[in-house]
This record gives sequence, C-alpha cells and structure tokens, in this order.
Amino acid sequence: MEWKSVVEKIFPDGHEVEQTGNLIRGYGRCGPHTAAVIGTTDHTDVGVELALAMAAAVINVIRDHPARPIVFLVDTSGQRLRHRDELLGLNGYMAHLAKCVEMARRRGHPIISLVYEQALSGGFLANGMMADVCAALPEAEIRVMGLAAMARVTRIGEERLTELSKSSPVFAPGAKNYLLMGGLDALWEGDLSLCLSAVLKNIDNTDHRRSLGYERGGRMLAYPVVQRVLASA
Amino acid sequence: MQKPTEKIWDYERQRRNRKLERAASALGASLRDKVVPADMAVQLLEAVIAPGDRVCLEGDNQKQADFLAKSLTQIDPAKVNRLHMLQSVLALPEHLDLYELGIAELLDFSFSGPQAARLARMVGKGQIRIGAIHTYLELFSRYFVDLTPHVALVVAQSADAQGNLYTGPNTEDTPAIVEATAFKNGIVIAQVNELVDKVPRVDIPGDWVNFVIPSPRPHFIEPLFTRDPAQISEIQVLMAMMAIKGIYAEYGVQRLNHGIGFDTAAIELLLPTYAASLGLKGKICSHWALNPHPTMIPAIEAGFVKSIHSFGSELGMENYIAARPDVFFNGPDGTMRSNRAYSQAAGHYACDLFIGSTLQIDMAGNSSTATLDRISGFGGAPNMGADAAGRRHASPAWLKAGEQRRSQQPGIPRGRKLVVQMVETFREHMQPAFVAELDAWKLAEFASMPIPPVMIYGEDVTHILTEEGIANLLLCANAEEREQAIRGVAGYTEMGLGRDLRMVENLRDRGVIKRAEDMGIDKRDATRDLLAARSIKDLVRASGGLYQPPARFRNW
Amino acid sequence: MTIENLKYRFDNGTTTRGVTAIVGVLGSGNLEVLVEPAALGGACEIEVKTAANGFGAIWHAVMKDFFARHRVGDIRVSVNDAGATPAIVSLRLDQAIETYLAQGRTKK
Amino acid sequence: MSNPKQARSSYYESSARARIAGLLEPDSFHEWLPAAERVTSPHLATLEQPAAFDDGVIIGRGRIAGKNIFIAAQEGGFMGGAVGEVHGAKLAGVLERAVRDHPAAVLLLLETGGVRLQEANAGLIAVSEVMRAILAARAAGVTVIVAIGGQYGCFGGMGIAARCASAIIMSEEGRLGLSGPEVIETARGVEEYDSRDRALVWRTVGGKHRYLLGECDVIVPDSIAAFRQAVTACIDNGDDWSLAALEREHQMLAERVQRFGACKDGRDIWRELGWADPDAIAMLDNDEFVAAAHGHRAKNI
Repeated sequence: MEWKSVVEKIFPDGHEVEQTGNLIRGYGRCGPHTAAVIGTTDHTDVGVELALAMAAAVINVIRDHPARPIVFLVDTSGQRLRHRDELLGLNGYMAHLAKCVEMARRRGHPIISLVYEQALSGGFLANGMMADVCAALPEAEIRVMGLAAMARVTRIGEERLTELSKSSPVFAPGAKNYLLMGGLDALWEGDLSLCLSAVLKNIDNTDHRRSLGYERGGRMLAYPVVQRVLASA
Repeated sequence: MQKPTEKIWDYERQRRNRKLERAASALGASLRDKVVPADMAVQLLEAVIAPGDRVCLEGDNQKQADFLAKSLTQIDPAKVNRLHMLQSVLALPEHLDLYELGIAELLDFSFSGPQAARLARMVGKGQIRIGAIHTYLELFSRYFVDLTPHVALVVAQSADAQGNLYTGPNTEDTPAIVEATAFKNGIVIAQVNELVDKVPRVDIPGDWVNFVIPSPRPHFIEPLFTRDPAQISEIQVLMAMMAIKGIYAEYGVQRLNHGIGFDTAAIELLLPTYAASLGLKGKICSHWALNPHPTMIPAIEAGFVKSIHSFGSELGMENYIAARPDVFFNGPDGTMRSNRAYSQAAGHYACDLFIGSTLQIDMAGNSSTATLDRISGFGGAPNMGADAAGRRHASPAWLKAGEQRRSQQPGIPRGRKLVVQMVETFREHMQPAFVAELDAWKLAEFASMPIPPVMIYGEDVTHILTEEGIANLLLCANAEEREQAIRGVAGYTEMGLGRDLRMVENLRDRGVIKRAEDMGIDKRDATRDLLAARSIKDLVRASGGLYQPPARFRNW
Repeated sequence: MTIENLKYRFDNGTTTRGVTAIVGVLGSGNLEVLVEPAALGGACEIEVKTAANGFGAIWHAVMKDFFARHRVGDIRVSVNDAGATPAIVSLRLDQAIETYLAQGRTKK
Repeated sequence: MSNPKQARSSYYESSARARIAGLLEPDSFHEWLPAAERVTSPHLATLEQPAAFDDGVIIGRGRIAGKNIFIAAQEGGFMGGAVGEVHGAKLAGVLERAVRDHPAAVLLLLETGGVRLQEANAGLIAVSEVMRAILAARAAGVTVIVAIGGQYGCFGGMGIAARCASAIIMSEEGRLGLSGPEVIETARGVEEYDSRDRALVWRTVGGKHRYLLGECDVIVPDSIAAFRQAVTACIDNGDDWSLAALEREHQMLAERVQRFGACKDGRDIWRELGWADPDAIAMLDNDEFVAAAHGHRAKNI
C-alpha cells in the first residue's frame, strides 16, 4: 500500500506528513491524539544518512513535543549493503537510532510501528522492532532471508526447509510467523485509526514479545529460559 | 666414385633464422632493438612458432608468463597447431585452453596444482595427450636431451633494450629454460613488467634473448609458501615436537628441506622455542634448501639458520631477504636470486633429510597425492624425497641412517638420506591417510599411465611420523615388519586397527616404533603456546617489520 | 545431514571423585566433551552425537582405549561431535577427564 | 586456575569459556544454565544439525577487580556465534536480571555473525530483545560493557546491539560492523567489496579503524589480561545514559557523514584525520597507536 493511503487511513482527522527522498515525516491526528510520524518508503535500504535522519526526527519529537506518541511506518529492504556505509559504521548509526527510540520511550513517548509494505532484517531492528507495539498489514512481508538463499547458506535443501516451514514459524518469511513468535503484536485490518487508538489506550513500555510468543505457541523456549535465568542462584 | 651429398649441419639454425626474418617482416617498424609492443605479441608468436614445435611456456611453481600464455591462446590455430607444450607447472586456465582451441596437443609437465581436476577431465575426454609427468629435475634434464624447446616463452621482472633480463628474487626456472633453448637454435621471448635503461643485475644475458615484450600488467605470482601460524593445530605441534626430538636431534640433522604444509611450518616455528629448550641450537637445522618461508623468520632471527638456498622467492619476503644477506643468496644488487634447478639438485644431493606430507600411504610405505579425479603431478618432492644413490660425501646424519639400515640388511658401508613422511592419520572429513591401495592405481588405469603416479616410493622412506608416533623403517628386518611398523602408527584408520598388537608392541620394545612418551614428550605440553609465532602479525613483528605479507594473509 | 547417536558402556572402573567438566567447542572438525559424576555402579557410560556418520567402529576403538587409559568409573561422558579426527577426540577426552579429576581434588 | 600461561594468552585464540576464566577472579564464576543442564536448541535438532550443550553462549555471574558483575560470552566456534532462540534468551535473561539485581556491570563478550538462519525469526526477535534489554539495563543505571576480539568479529544485528552498550572494548583483530564483507560481495560484486582482501576488510571494520572513527571506546592488545584491565577501567568510568549524551553522539555521527562521507577507503579517512602516513597505522603496536591517535580520532565524547 502507498504510504499516503496508509497515513490517510490511520489519521482520518488530519495529518501533515511529507516525503523527502525515502524518508517520511510529519504528524497526524487520531481522535484526541496527535502522533508524530516517522518512516521510510519505496522498499528503501537504510544507509547511514537515512538512519541519521530518522534519529534526528526522533530527537526533534523528544525536544519539541514531550510525550507525543511516535508512529513508525516501516517499508525497507534492509540495511544498505555498501562498503562505504560499513566503512562509516552503519551499525553505529542504526544503534544510535535505536537509542533515540529508547530515550523517547523512557521519556514517556508511546512508540508504535506499522509494517505497511516490507521489513527485512537489519533495517527493521533499529526502529520498527524497537516499538512498544509492533503491527503489520496482513499483506506485509517480514523476513530475515528468503528460503532459497537460506538453503544455500545453511546447505539444507530448499524442499526440506519449505516442508518444515509449514509446521514451524521459527525461520520462514511471513508476517503470520512473526505474529506467532510474538514479534508482531497484531495484524491491523479494517479501520486503521481504530487500531491505533485502541493501542494508544493500553500501551505500556515493557517488552512483551517473549510472553506473547509463548502464549501463541510460536516461541516456546525464550520465555522459560529467561525465567530460569532470573530464578538461578 | 660418386661425390657424397653435401650434409647440412645447420638446418636448425637456418630454420631459426627464417623464423626471425618472418618476425622482422611481421613486426616491421614496431620492433625496436629487441622490444616488441604488447599489441604485436600475437603476430610475433605466429611468426616464430611453427606447427608441431616444442614450446616451453614458463609456468613455474610461483611466477607465471601469464601475458604470453594469454597471447598464445589468441593465435590462429589454422596457422599454428599441434604444439608440444613443455611446462613445469600448469597453473592458469589458459594453459589448458590451448588444447581446447586446437593449438596444442601434447603435454610434458611436472605439476598441475590448481588445474589438476580440469586436466583429469580433459584427459578423460581425450582432449589432451600427456607425454609424461616428471619431477622438476627430470623435466629440466630432458630440456637438454630430447625435449629441447624450439621456442621458450619466459617471464622476468625487467629488461633493457638489448634483452638483458632481471628476474628479481623469483628467478625460478628461467635460467634452465633459456639456456636449453638459446644454445640449441631456439627462440627466446620474454614478457617483462618494465623496460629499464639498465637492469639491476643480469640474470639472463641479452644475447640469449630474442624478443622482449613489456606486458600490460605485472605478471601473476602466487604466495604459495605462506602458512598462517593461526591455523596450526595442537596435534601438529605435537607432531613437530616428535620430529624435532625423535628425528632431528636423534640424527643431528643439519642440512635439510621441508615440504610446504602446516605440519612442517609447525616444526619451523618450534625451533626457537622447543628445539632451543632442548639445547639443539647449532646442532640441527643450520643449512637449508628451502623457499623463504615466512614461518622461518623466528628461527632465522634466533640464529638457528646459517644459510638458505631457494627454488623461488615468496611474496612479501623481499625486504626481509635483502636485509639478511648472510642467510640468503643475494646478488650484488642486493636482491635474492633463486634457481629451481640448482636448489632441487641441492635438495637431492646435499641435504640429509627431507620431510613432507602426503595424502595417502600404503602398507609398503609408498605415498601419493594422486586422487582419481585429479592429475596433479609431483613437483619437486620426489627429487628431495629420494635417497641420493649417487651421493658420496659423508655427514653424521647420513652415516647414522646408513648404519641403521645395515643393522637389518648388511652391505658395504654407505650412508642413507632421511626421508620422512609426516601425516595425521586422518585428514579433514575423516579421510584416512593410510590405505590398502593408493588411488594412484585407479588413476593410472583411468588415464592410461604406464606406471601409477607414486610421489615417494616406500623403499626411499625412512620414517613415518603421525600423531601416534614415529615408525623407523630403517630398523625393519623385512616386509612384514615394515607393514606392522606402518600399521603401528596408523592410528584408528582401518590399516591401524588391523595391526598385529603383539608384533607392534615388540617393534616398540625394539625402538622401531616410538610413541611420544617413549621420546620423553608429555602430550599436555603440546599447545600452541610453543609456537614462536601464532599469527602472521607475529611473523611481521619477528622480522622487525621487514616482512610485508600479501593483503589476503592479514587480519589487521 | 543426520546426527548419529552412539552409546558405550564400560564396566569395572574406579570410582573417583570429580566435578562436572566441559572442554572443547562444537565447531567444524572439533567436539565438546561433558564429563559428569553418575552413580553407575563403577561403570563409565558414554554417549556420542556426531554429524559424521558411519564411523561407529572407530568411535568404539577410541572409547575403549580412552577407558583403558583412565579406568574412571561412575561417570557419564557426553560428546557432541562435528567431524573431529580420532586424534582430536582422544585429546579432548583426556583433557576433559583430567579437568574433571583435578576439580575433584581441589574441591573441599 | 592461576596458570602463568594465562597472563599472555591470546583473547583472539581463546574459547568463550577460556575468556571468562581469564577475565574473572579465580573461582568466582558461577554459571547459569550450564552445559550439564543441556538447554539446547530444539530447532537445530529438527534440522538434524549438531546442537551445543550451552547453545553457544555461556552466562553467569562473577567478580572482576573485586566487583560483582554479570557476564555473557558467545562462542564463535559454534555456528559462528549465531543467535538462536535459546542463545538469545540467555543473553536477554542476563540483562534483564541485571535490571533487577543491579550488578556493578554487565560484561558481554560478543563474537557472532548475527542471526542464526536455522531459526532466523526467533533469532531476529531475540536480537531485538537483547537490544532493548541492554538499553533497559542502562536506563536502570547498570553499565553494559562489550568486548570484541574474536575470530568471527561482531556482525549483523549484534553489531547494532554492541553499539547500544555503554562502552565497547576492541582489539585490533576484532571486527565490528553490520553486514559482513562476504554478504556485501555476494550482493554487489567483488568490485564493491573484496572479502578476500583482508587488509581492506580490516581497514573497514577492524579495531583500529573503529577506534579512530569513535565506534569503540578502548583499543587493547590481543591478550586477555589487557581486556581485563580495560573492563575494570570501563566499570570505573560508569555510564552516561542521557539525552545530552545522545545529542552529542548525534552531532558526532552527523559530522562523520559530512567529513568522511565521500571517502572510499579507511586510509582516506585516516588521512583526513591528520595521519601523515596512513599505511603505517596497520603495523603500529597498540601503545604506539593509541599514543599517536591522540588528537587524530573522530571522537568528541
């Protein structure tokens, strides 16, 4: 879906969101709430400039609009695969963005993210996956790596992987798998502004993904393992 | 009386002169003195090479006449074909392209490392005919007997307009090839990295060289002898300890050659530490026929080494070698000159010990690196790894080995070279090093070879060293004892598990088989901490910054 | 790839005090060995999980020799293997049992 | 375990367990979910792949310089230190326990290629949980220190997680980045990034470059003792989790793009930083390098 229609559906009460390059930013109104909007578009990869620009946008919200909710609109093909970006320390820029998001959270900004097109591995970690609530449109694509490439790297047959992916959500691409694993809170369907206002009513700033994954039966080990660590001598 | 027909005694010279005239007219004004521009290389080759000629294309163990190889693939097979190629090493794809293109048909060579699998495929399809697989010395020798090149395509670092060549430290095969060709009516063409007014030193005199081509880019050269100490395992450290204490110290080995594997690199790195701690400095390992292995740096710096003569050089070692003229054979210009033919001769006749690795050993001690899908040849190992029956001068190590042999097989007093095969009983992926039958037999059948390609014959091997211990074959009385001695160090391979336990224990009591503990070696001491350098960077440090490793070996 | 599971039991070992020890890393050509005390009536039980299949006879010979070298009983030895050679296997087993026993000696 | 060999033992060559033993005070390490508990990855078993007893990460508590700390060490030798479900949960567990227990610091010895593909979704979420847990620990006032000096470097999502910590200690041999050179070479070709040119790789992601860029805080020689000393100093330095610190970092990162954004090679950046002979940097000993780097680093915090 085009980011403009997504924004219109989430913020029927008005918005001012602009695109500069592959960066989207602005704000929108949803009922009583005004939310900051920060995102990317056109399946862009995320290099140092884009990560820095998103971080700047987050810092601005922290500075100028205390406690304003932040909505990340996610559409990325992942981190930029360039020698030059690695040379400059792309991981550091991504981490900086993540730290800005965390700082916003600690200062009372609810953080929501919506994968409206696609979210791939590294590009997703520093913003979308940092949210208090992470949602996706049902047709959104979320993955680390496609099965064919995965088969090459792990030297496990693609057929075998395909077969296993039917019964296990643990490695195969797909928003549904992330939902089962607790990586997504929900798939947003129907009235997106209702989805957002419902989230804003109940949001808190703890990381629920492990218990969600456990409850949904997709990730049965992470939760008990952490419990055991906490209970160890 | 009929007047005898006038015998022509300079037919070959006339043939060469006609070729040179053809070249002069083909090149026209582009030929200045002996210098031919790179874009005329193909025309030159078509002018001087005739169908059926023997062409020696310099492909050495390390440096490659790669521009000339490429140019040769571009000549018109309608004009030049059926060539008989002579090459010590087949390293580049072009070397085999020649046969697919219909330019060449017959090959005599020594070693085909990187092209071994493709060579086997082409032999299987009948695309190439192999005259013979030689050792280096053998092939060079035939250049002077029945395989004298009509045309030699060689490579050097620089040349002047008169054709004087400077090879740099990687002289390698060039002198042997050029001498055979130039003095028997052949034509010598050299590709060079640069043209200079005056070469730093004359490695090949200009009047032995007919043409010089400045190549568009510097020739390919492979750092074949660089072993990263980081990859040496604790098992290899243990084996190196056994080699030093159980063989080098035992015989007082002063003059030797090492193979190129990690096993022998471990020995080199244990000299300044473990060997020194045993008080062996000055008593072992002073004179070498060896390439400038970077892993030798700590031993050289520790004063273990008096001299090293080299087959070739090693990328990155140039400055270090130049700064150690007491050790290496450096010319008046300050840089090293290597020579594969002389160093092979030195390794054969003037060394008391050869130690190297292999892929397979059978129960008679024959060893081979041949596998069914690869025709790789031997290089120099068989020349080093063979008793020099022609040797007459004595040395303590040689005499002691001879004495041990005579303890089992009486005969007239003579010495014996130590030939040591050093292998782990299993290679990667659990491939056993000890086998009932060498793959060489199957390869011989597949490629219609007259004899199986054995690298080192069992009768030449004196010791087999594995992580399980050392088998001294000199002390075996008969074939049965030999077999049990070999099985006795063959570990958990099928051959090892099939040993006669009682006989093996008996051989151990007689000192034919020695375990680490029999040599007073505590296996727990075999850690990487014993290595004088544990990384390439340590080697650079040990060299005082003189060693400059190629980029691919660095992790900084 | 499949994992082969091999089990061995050697009786009449000497009961020796030790403390659970782990050595080695489950990386290519290497293995990890875990030695734990276990009341097995003097026996030494060994379980091997290996990614390299078809070497049961070699494992058996290696383990027999291992037990003959140390004769330690009342232990459970667990091995995860990623294609280590017998030389490496023997070395790690020796290191593991030595660590097990050494820790047992220092333990109050 | 007062082994004299330990003083000079290489961090790069050591296993995760040996690093822990060498860094912590003798006999002070208490492991959580140790190997004997066999908390392994069921996903690897499903794929018929060998599973390590500890899933490739060792966690617990111990003492360093008299201070009680929590520690986690990834074992690069097992699947390149890749993060799976159990592995990730062990890391997250240590950090979340730190929020509750307030140790003097959490020490993360990272050596990893990132997410374990055999359990990619679980791994990616786990890495995200680790990132959040690191930041939660810092927000709770716990210093989180990362050490990088193993053979496999620190890449993928864990390269991002590392930079979420209070401080990073690297050796020259260590590598820190997001996408590994092989990944970029596969995607963009050898002209973009020749992964076999190791000198180039180290000029891009190696310890010295990261130090000059300000991506790591301390650079040490490759010995466990040197890492121990640096860890102690970092614990004493504490942490600055504040908006002001974040804004300073923002400033630094913005300047970096401006100043070096057009550079093609680490050497260009070093020249720009005022190094007269960038090629000489690689061979400088750690002490010489640190001394020479004074005033020639792009770090302002």
